[in-house]
Amino acid sequence: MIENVTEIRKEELTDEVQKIKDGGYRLVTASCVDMGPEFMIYYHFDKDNTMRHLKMTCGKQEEIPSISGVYFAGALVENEMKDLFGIKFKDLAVDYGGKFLITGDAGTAPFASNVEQTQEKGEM
Amino acid sequence: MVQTLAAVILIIIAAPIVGGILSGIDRIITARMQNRVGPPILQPFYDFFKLIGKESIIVNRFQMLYVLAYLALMITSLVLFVLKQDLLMIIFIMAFGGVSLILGGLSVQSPYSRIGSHREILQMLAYEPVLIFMVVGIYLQTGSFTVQSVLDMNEPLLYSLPLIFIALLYVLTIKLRKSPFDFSTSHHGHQELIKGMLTEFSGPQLALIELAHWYELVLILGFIVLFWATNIYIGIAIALLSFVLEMFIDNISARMTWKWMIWVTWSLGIGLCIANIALLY
Amino acid sequence: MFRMLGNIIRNLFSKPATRRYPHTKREPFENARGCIDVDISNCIFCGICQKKCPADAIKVSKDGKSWEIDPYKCIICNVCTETCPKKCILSSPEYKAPEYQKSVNRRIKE
Amino acid sequence: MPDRRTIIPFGPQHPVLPEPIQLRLVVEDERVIEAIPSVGYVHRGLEKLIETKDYNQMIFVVERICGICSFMHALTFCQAIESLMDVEIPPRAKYLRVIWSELHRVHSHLLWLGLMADSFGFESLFMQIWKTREKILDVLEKTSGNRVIISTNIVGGLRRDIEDDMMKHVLNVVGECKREMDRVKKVFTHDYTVKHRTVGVGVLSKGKAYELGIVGPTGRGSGLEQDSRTLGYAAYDQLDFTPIVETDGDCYARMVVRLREVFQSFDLIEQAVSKIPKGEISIPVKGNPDGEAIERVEQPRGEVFYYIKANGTKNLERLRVRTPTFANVPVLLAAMPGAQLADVPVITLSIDPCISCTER
Amino acid sequence: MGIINKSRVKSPWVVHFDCGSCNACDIEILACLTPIYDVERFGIVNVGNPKHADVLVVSGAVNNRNKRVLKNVYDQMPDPKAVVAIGACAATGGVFRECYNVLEGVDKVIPVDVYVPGCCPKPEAIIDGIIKAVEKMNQRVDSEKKEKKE
Repeated sequence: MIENVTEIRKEELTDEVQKIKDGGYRLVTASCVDMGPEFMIYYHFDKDNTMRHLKMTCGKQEEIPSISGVYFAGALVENEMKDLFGIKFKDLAVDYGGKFLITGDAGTAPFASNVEQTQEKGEM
Repeated sequence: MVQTLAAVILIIIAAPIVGGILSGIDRIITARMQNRVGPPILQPFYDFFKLIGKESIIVNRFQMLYVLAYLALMITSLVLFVLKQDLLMIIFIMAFGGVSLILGGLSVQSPYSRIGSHREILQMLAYEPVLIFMVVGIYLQTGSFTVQSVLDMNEPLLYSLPLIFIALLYVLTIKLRKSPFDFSTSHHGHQELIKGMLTEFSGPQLALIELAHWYELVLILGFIVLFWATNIYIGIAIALLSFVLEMFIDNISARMTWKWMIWVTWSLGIGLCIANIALLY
Repeated sequence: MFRMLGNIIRNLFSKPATRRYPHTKREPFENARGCIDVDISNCIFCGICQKKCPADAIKVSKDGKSWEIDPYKCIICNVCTETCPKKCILSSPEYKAPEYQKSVNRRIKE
Repeated sequence: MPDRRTIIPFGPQHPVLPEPIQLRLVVEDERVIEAIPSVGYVHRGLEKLIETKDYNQMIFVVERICGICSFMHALTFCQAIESLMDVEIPPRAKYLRVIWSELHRVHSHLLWLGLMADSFGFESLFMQIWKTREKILDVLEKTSGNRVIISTNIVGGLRRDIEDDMMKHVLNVVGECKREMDRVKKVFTHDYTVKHRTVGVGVLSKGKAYELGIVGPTGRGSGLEQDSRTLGYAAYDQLDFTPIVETDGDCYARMVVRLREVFQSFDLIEQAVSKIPKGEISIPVKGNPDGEAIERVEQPRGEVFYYIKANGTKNLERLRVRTPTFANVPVLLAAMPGAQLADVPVITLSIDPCISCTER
Repeated sequence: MGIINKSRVKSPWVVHFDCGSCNACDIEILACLTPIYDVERFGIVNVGNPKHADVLVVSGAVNNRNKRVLKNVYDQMPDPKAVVAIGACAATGGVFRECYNVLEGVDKVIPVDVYVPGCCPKPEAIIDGIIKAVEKMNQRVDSEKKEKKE
């Protein structure tokens, strides 16, 4: 399992990230996993080879505050997540409007499986 | 009269062949300096005929006009040089040829060829004064501007104008579009302006530009031969030696910015010329 | 300015390092991964290679007794040669020559 | 006066960049005001392949995310799966992984040094560096079968071994390349024309670099001490090395960092070859991974970050790759304004962009 | 005319466009220029400008965004031109065939003359491919000339 993960809610995101930035961490990246009914988003930070993670779950249509205000580099990661998962972000620093990685004709949000994922355990 | 006509026709046919072979040798020696085998000697001619055979994409009507003007002016300036006419006129006709190529580059909308043409103007700005100083030097030495007067001198020009000769080497580097100064358009593929001024020319137009470039090469080497006019073979030897020197300079330096070029050619080039002329008095 | 001069002069007077490719072909290293083929005589058409292939380039049909690989899909990773129980898929170090049309390499066992 | 501004598409198809990235440069007579990168020309969406291919096949897909750092991608993926299934690979495999990744780093840095020399118009240097690089590629082909994509990594160790006589061959090729690089080293560091084109170009201060999260040689050129090899994965904890750092953060510093790292990699290879123990090179691994894992490895361009979520079946549930160039792209937005147009290719290449890494 | 045909074979100018490749094939194409393989012996020059080029060397499986750029580069090239598809990705999409953003291979967008298999093909194979493409281009031009004569 991944150690020192702190579970947060959507509202605390920006000031939690601000606290981490004051702690001298740098943003490694953010990863989004499609858990079927909702998304689980990790934010990974690193300082001299020790990592800290923020874990957050958000609904498919919910809007999430962007961290590009705190970490400018976060804007690229969030644009990618907007493209691939269709997550909507509030006040993104640089907004490519869903045209960052894929053009329209490759289907919107290819990574998000809108249909319920019913994957049982064991052999496929 | 018939004799001069024959000489003119001979030159118009012989010059591109000599120019082509020289640039072929240039590509081989540059390749050997990079430990590669390099293309066959006749490669420039293969490129030339292949380009003639290509379909020509006309971007706008004036492009072909400018290219033909560039070629015609280069041919006339070479012919005048061979007929031992007035040097000043030769340099002005050469300048008009250069300007018509620049207008060809500017007549197209693409930003690359536009910025390439701006840089070509800067290059002309750099080497025109040096050519004019050369002619002034010759006038002070021989009392007239014509090529004939240089040939009638008893002792070679190089003894009296050594510094101007060095400045002329800068001009040769710029004219041959060699490495420190090849930022308007360079033979090597990987240039930030792609082909700079020549980006929009293609097919036959590019072939004619290459042809005119051979004429220009022979003309500039002709200027260098002038510096040892008494014994023509030594003159030609000096010209070829400076040609090889250009290849060395090309292979040991990176491409510099145009600010550096203006600073170097104006300060060093013109400084040398003025020093030389001051020496003559 | 003249740092590179030494290298240039050394290159100029030393033999060019070019390997004249079409005349002198360098024989390939012995365990290089060139292209895949099968000796069909002892293939039992089990289809393990078809399942294991990352690029799905192999098609095996048990009833038609045919083994087929598309060299333009194959990424030459040699997984099939390692997983084949009968060890009848061979990887030759010689690379496959370019062609005008895409072709499929099909072997049928009589 | 916006009218004097021209917008130059430093287009997707450009001779200086081997890969398509479009930089729309807002230029005011040869001075860059703003650079807007637009990417997506190489996006294949290969992270979605985990649904159709099982984790053993995914090694070969993950390796082809980027041709120049392909070994490290496979290494990170296999280490993540090994940590999920808590498999301990034999020590010889650890050393072999170090040898191959350092050979791969040398080939990637030499490639970059050649392209950098080519971007500021120094063709003979490009040819000289790539002639040395061909020796390294021959070694890679002899040991692993393919010149560029060395697919010798599997979960639980390696597929190929380097015997002793091949190890001796590797050592004397490394010695040869070290001698050749000594001849060329002076040109990069002391040649007047090279310094004129790189010193003071695209400066990035240490604070700005840390704030933007810059990794790898680009960050180390600005003074950041960050080097993922100090994490001690594979056999790096048994080898002694210190991250190479320069401080003035311009293209020249980044070039010198990579040049010194080539010699550091030569030295690491020699250390690893002298310390490599005997033994087999892989352990058979049964079953499927389950749970979440994070893995970080030092690629030639910087720290690559893998997040894998597996649910016990053959197919993984989520594979998230963040490659170093993705973290270094903000340098283009920060260091480009104010630069000359002639310096745009030099700055773009100074972060060693690997666009196929950025977009997967 | 004989001389134009002969010189077309002897000086093929190449422009390289990477549409979605993992850049292993791109660096092998660049490796062809280096001293060991030195394609300049055959007159092959890597010009960066489609307007000057005869042979378009494409690597990588085309994706939805760069298919328009590929078509645009192909249309900019003056006639007689040839296309060489390098590597498994350019031929059939290779290992990324099932990805959602990938169109399988270059021939879905532009007509391809020569396919060079391999992932990634060796520089020798790339040199073979370019020479074969130029020969095919020459035969096509000759046959067109013969039709015009009848």
